[in-house]
Amino acid sequence: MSKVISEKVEKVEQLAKSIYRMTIKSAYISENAKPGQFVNVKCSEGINALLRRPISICKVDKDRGTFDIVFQIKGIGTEYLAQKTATSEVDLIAPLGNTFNIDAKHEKIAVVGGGIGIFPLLYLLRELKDVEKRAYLGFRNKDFAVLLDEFEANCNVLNISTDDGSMGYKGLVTDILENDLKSCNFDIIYTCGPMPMIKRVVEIAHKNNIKCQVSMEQRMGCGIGACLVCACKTKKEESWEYSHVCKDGPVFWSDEVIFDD
Amino acid sequence: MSKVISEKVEKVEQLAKSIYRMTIKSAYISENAKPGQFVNVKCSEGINALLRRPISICKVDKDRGTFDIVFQIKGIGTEYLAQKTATSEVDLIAPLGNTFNIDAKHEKIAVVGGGIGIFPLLYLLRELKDVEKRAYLGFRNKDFAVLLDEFEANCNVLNISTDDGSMGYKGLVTDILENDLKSCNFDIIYTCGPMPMIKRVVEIAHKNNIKCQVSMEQRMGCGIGACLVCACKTKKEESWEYSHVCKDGPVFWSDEVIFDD
Amino acid sequence: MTENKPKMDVNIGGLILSNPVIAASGTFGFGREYSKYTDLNKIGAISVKALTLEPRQGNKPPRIAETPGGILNSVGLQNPGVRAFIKDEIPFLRKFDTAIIANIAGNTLEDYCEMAEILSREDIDAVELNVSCPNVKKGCMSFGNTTAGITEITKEVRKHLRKPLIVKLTPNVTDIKEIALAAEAEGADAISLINTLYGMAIDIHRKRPILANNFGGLSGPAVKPIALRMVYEVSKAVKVPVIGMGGITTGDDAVEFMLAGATAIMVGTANFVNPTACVEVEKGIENYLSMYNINDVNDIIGILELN
Amino acid sequence: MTENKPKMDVNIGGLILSNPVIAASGTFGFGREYSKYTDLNKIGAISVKALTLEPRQGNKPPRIAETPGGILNSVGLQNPGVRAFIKDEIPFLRKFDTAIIANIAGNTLEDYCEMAEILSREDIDAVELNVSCPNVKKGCMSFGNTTAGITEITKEVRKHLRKPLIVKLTPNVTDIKEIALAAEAEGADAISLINTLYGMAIDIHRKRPILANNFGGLSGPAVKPIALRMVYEVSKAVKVPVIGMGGITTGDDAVEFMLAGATAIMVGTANFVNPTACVEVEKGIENYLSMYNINDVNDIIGILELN
Ligand SMILES: Cc1cc2nc3c(=O)[nH]c(=O)nc-3n(C[C@H](O)[C@H](O)[C@H](O)COP(=O)(O)OP(=O)(O)OC[C@H]3O[C@@H](n4cnc5c(N)ncnc54)[C@H](O)[C@@H]3O)c2cc1C
Ligand SMILES: Cc1cc2nc3c(=O)[nH]c(=O)nc-3n(C[C@H](O)[C@H](O)[C@H](O)COP(=O)(O)OP(=O)(O)OC[C@H]3O[C@@H](n4cnc5c(N)ncnc54)[C@H](O)[C@@H]3O)c2cc1C
Ligand SMILES: Cc1cc2nc3c(=O)[nH]c(=O)nc-3n(C[C@H](O)[C@H](O)[C@H](O)COP(=O)(O)O)c2cc1C
Ligand SMILES: Cc1cc2nc3c(=O)[nH]c(=O)nc-3n(C[C@H](O)[C@H](O)[C@H](O)COP(=O)(O)O)c2cc1C
Ligand code: FES
Ligand code: FES
Repeated sequence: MSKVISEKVEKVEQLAKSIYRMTIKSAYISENAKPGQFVNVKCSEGINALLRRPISICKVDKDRGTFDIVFQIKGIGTEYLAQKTATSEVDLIAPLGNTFNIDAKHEKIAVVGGGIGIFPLLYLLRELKDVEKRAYLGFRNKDFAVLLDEFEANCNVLNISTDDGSMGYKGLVTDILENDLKSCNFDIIYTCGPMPMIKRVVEIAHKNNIKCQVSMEQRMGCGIGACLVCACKTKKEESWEYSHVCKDGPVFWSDEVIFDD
Repeated sequence: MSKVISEKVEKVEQLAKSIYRMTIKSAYISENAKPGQFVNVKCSEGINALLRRPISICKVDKDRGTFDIVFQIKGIGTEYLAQKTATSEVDLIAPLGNTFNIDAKHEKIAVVGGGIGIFPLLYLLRELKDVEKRAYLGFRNKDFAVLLDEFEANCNVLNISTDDGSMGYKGLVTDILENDLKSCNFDIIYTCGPMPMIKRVVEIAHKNNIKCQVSMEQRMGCGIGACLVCACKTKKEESWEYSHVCKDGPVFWSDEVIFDD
Repeated sequence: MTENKPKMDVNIGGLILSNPVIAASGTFGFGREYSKYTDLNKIGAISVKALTLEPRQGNKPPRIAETPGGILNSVGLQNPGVRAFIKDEIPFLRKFDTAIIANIAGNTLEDYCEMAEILSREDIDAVELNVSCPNVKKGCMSFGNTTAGITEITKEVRKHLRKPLIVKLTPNVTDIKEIALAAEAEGADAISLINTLYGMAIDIHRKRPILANNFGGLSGPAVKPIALRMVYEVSKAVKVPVIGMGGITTGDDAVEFMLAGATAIMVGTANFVNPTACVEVEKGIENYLSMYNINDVNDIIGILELN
Repeated sequence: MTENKPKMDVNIGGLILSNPVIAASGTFGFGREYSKYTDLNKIGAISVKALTLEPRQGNKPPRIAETPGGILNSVGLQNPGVRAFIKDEIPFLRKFDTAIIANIAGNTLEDYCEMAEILSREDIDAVELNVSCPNVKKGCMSFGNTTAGITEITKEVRKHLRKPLIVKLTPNVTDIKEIALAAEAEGADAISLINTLYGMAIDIHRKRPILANNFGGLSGPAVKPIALRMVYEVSKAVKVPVIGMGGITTGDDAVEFMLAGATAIMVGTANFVNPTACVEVEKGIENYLSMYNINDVNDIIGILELN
């Protein structure tokens, strides 16, 4: 059950040139959140950034009653958010959306993330226990590669690629995945990131008969399933329909989604 | 000569429930300002309060290179301004407008102020040396009566009235003025405040053949004389014209202004 | 103060609302989602997401773009169709003490008439004719921007509808009064306005419009002064009640519209930012009335005096 | 980078501007006040405050109201008259390397024609026909919102004007393309748009409109999506150059309008907030061009692709 709730910021940390981590005190959200879910956060006073911004939950600390979001500055909303300090409050609707499928039968899992798509995957990795976990992360260049130590600590194998080769493999992270799949298998792949990456991951998963979940992004209005703007094309019987990322997602099974929009 | 200039806030102090004093570091403004002038200050980031707000200069400290503004919270702009702290910057166009007429020949002067109109008058009083100065200040009630010690320190006689009698004389401040005029005279009266008060002061001054300057308020766009929105009806030869408060004012001679708009 | 609570009910062409605040069509779904955040019993009415005769999937995403003080949307009438609404949504909404306004949109005149027939038999309180949706290629838009179009559709729907009829106007016209008068002449019981203003936003890096549909409808605080002027003009021109909307976010905004002549008001975009917006707007109107010791909200309708 | 400065000059119906940024009429006076804060030589042109045949005092104050993301104004054409402009202002403006556009407004067709005759003999670069000022009771507004009106005034003024003729359109119409085509057909060398949107703001405590004139024209960021859509529609419809405006505050905003089809753009309300806005917008356009290695600003005009 999500709530409209105003919570205290505990810490804001700059992780990279344009990437920030915000730790927020919230007994309610830390108690109720699950991996894959997001918060819809008001990013200004007044009408400056009118709509709330959806940001994935990246970490939850139930003991301390806090959770983290990590975000990259893209425009006025995230810019404002980055200026918050330890004394600020944030106005949230949270937790929102569905969650990644976590199944005790999965013994070996992979997460494939790109850019800002890595943050919900890190939350997922943290919550997956007693499983073999591999992470495949792609970045534009090393300046965008953040939280690697935390990924390291929460998976068995960490693979990194950058577009320009400034860190790890030079090229697509899906190349590493594809290569690994020659010698190993996964019960499920979870992916989140830029659309071309997602499409390629889904292709690879389907070719290898691996279950796959994708976390989708779409511009949102209400964030709670009422305004119908965050459409995502999904299969329905013989045909298709527009599901909604904020309510039916953000997580979809890869074979539900139709990637032709 | 006015400038667009971003300056550091030195201090923000709450003087009353809704009234704040802001001290701003500015060598340029403290060097160039004169009594009667105002600053046009940006009161938000982005489009929240789109237009700048005009606020009178209330004090200048040339030695320390600072000046003060005092403002009452009325709406979104002043509300935002009140949230500034010692680390903030303010974006100003200043100093703007013309100045009160200060003449060595004036031996005895009066200022008559109401509400937020008292602040430019305090600056004037501070700058008038070797003159007998009387101040007449009217407030809604004692909660709005601020800076009285500073008025006290900068004039010879201070008269206070409130609408509800919660401080000083109960009634119109112009009643005190009128009564005083039976026994004393002034070379000039300066006035600033609500329109009914201004009109009454002008009436009294004219009846008593005393020179009078009024500082006018009007909603502004540019603040520099270009957009022509801040109209004030003034005499012109046999007829009238619309002068502009930001450029031709805010200070006008009482016999220039036509008070029928 | 509870005993001094002002009288808040208003009469919209025979339909009595417990208070003048209505959730605007398309911004509140069928109330389900918002019922988790706010008390639907405290809202005068809900105008549901536009219904079409058959289910519609709507436009490609992105369907929304933020603009200064506003949003553009191009949902394109995604909805489950009027029959699914009757089956699945009316029973849910009827659990609450709020009026149900069915907002309908059609491709053809026949669509509108058929929906009017169908809905006349159902447990709803009024029908709002959406003749002004800018986000579909054919159909409702074209009826809304000429007096001939509005005359035709109002006249025909009126024949088939046995419920109060609210005609919702598009602001994308030269003379809104003329359109409103035409709707009134053909039997509209109330006029609601404004729908969204037709607009566009561009992604300068992709060199393409942000919305997949290229154009969309502007709503939110940015449009308030235009909406208010139109509500004033229309309520001076017609005798039927006017429902005002466009950028209403606070009780004070709502009071502006009521002073200008609106008998009720709708809250749209504000719901996205604040799921309890409707209830807060209602509370804000009450506060205004209390401040001036007015004990009936009807006493502020249209009392604006021009300078 | 100085040697790689992109080519910024554009051609507005024969008038070559050193860059596409123009100060919008009514927001920049006659350039005098802004010359203290910004370098007028860096602005492509200045469209001066609307001129009338005789001096005008304009409307009562308040003449401005802030609205969400915008402003309403009702200046009502205060100006010293066309003759005082010629005598006092042209010599001042000519000291700068910026084109002079004389924005004219009349009560009657004859007023417009007489001003066109007078200005044809003077040292100005173009005339902008203000047929769309919402703030005067009679006169220019009525020409601007019908094709018949725009046809008549453009045709007549064209006969008297021996300078490039820019016709400025009002957005308060159902079909802006139709109006633009009428102006083009009668010999307009360029179309500028949008003028302000007709609106209103209310002081709920005084129960009166904020503007003494009751209604006013909306401008500023709030109107940008509407302006952009109209600029796109008009520039697709006409062959003459289009000058786009409405809410432009940054270089990126200007680029949106140019991608949508504007050959030049005007900056209005933004000047009030930031007296150096025009120059910053110009710089911002240059930055955009540099980012994408485009060496002629003309190469971005109208290249928007629809989705
Ligand atoms: C479910 C979900 C989870 C997300 N999680 C994260 C995260 O953990 N970290 C992170 O950095 N970003 C995340 N994003 C993307 C983030 O929402 C956008 O980067 C952000 O909204 C941009 O806002 P802005 O004001 O900075 O940019 P602007 O471009 O000024 O935003 C303008 C408008 O477009 C919307 N918008 C712009 N880009 C996106 C986008 N990529 N997705 C959705 N809406 C967008 C904004 O919400 C706003 O309404 C997530 C998006 C979704 C849908
Ligand atoms: C020359 C001059 C000097 C002033 N000096 C002072 C001062 O020293 N201290 C002080 O507290 N106030 C002063 N004021 C009034 C002050 O400008 C307004 O109270 C302030 O602009 C209100 O802004 P807001 O956003 O809080 O209110 P809002 O009502 O939200 O403002 C909305 C719009 O109306 C304008 N506006 C509202 N009230 C006024 C007003 N009374 N005068 C001019 N514009 C107004 C605002 O500037 C803004 O554009 C002065 C005004 C003028 C013209
Ligand atoms: C996302 C969205 C969807 C909308 N869908 C509809 C609709 O289906 N039918 C309708 O009549 N109006 C629709 N509207 C218009 C609103 O009902 C309302 O007229 C408009 O948004 C202005 O009000 P606001 O500024 O308070 O949002 C929609 C508006 C938005 C923002
Ligand atoms: C205070 C003010 C005065 C204006 N006066 C005129 C005018 O005299 N003639 C004219 O054609 N447009 C006038 N306009 C309209 C602007 O030129 C411009 O079309 C409009 O403001 C939209 O641009 P903006 O959003 O950048 O301000 C005026 C606008 C403002 C704000
Ligand atoms: S954002 Fe409103 S339905 Fe998803
Ligand atoms: S505020 Fe623009 S002329 Fe005075």
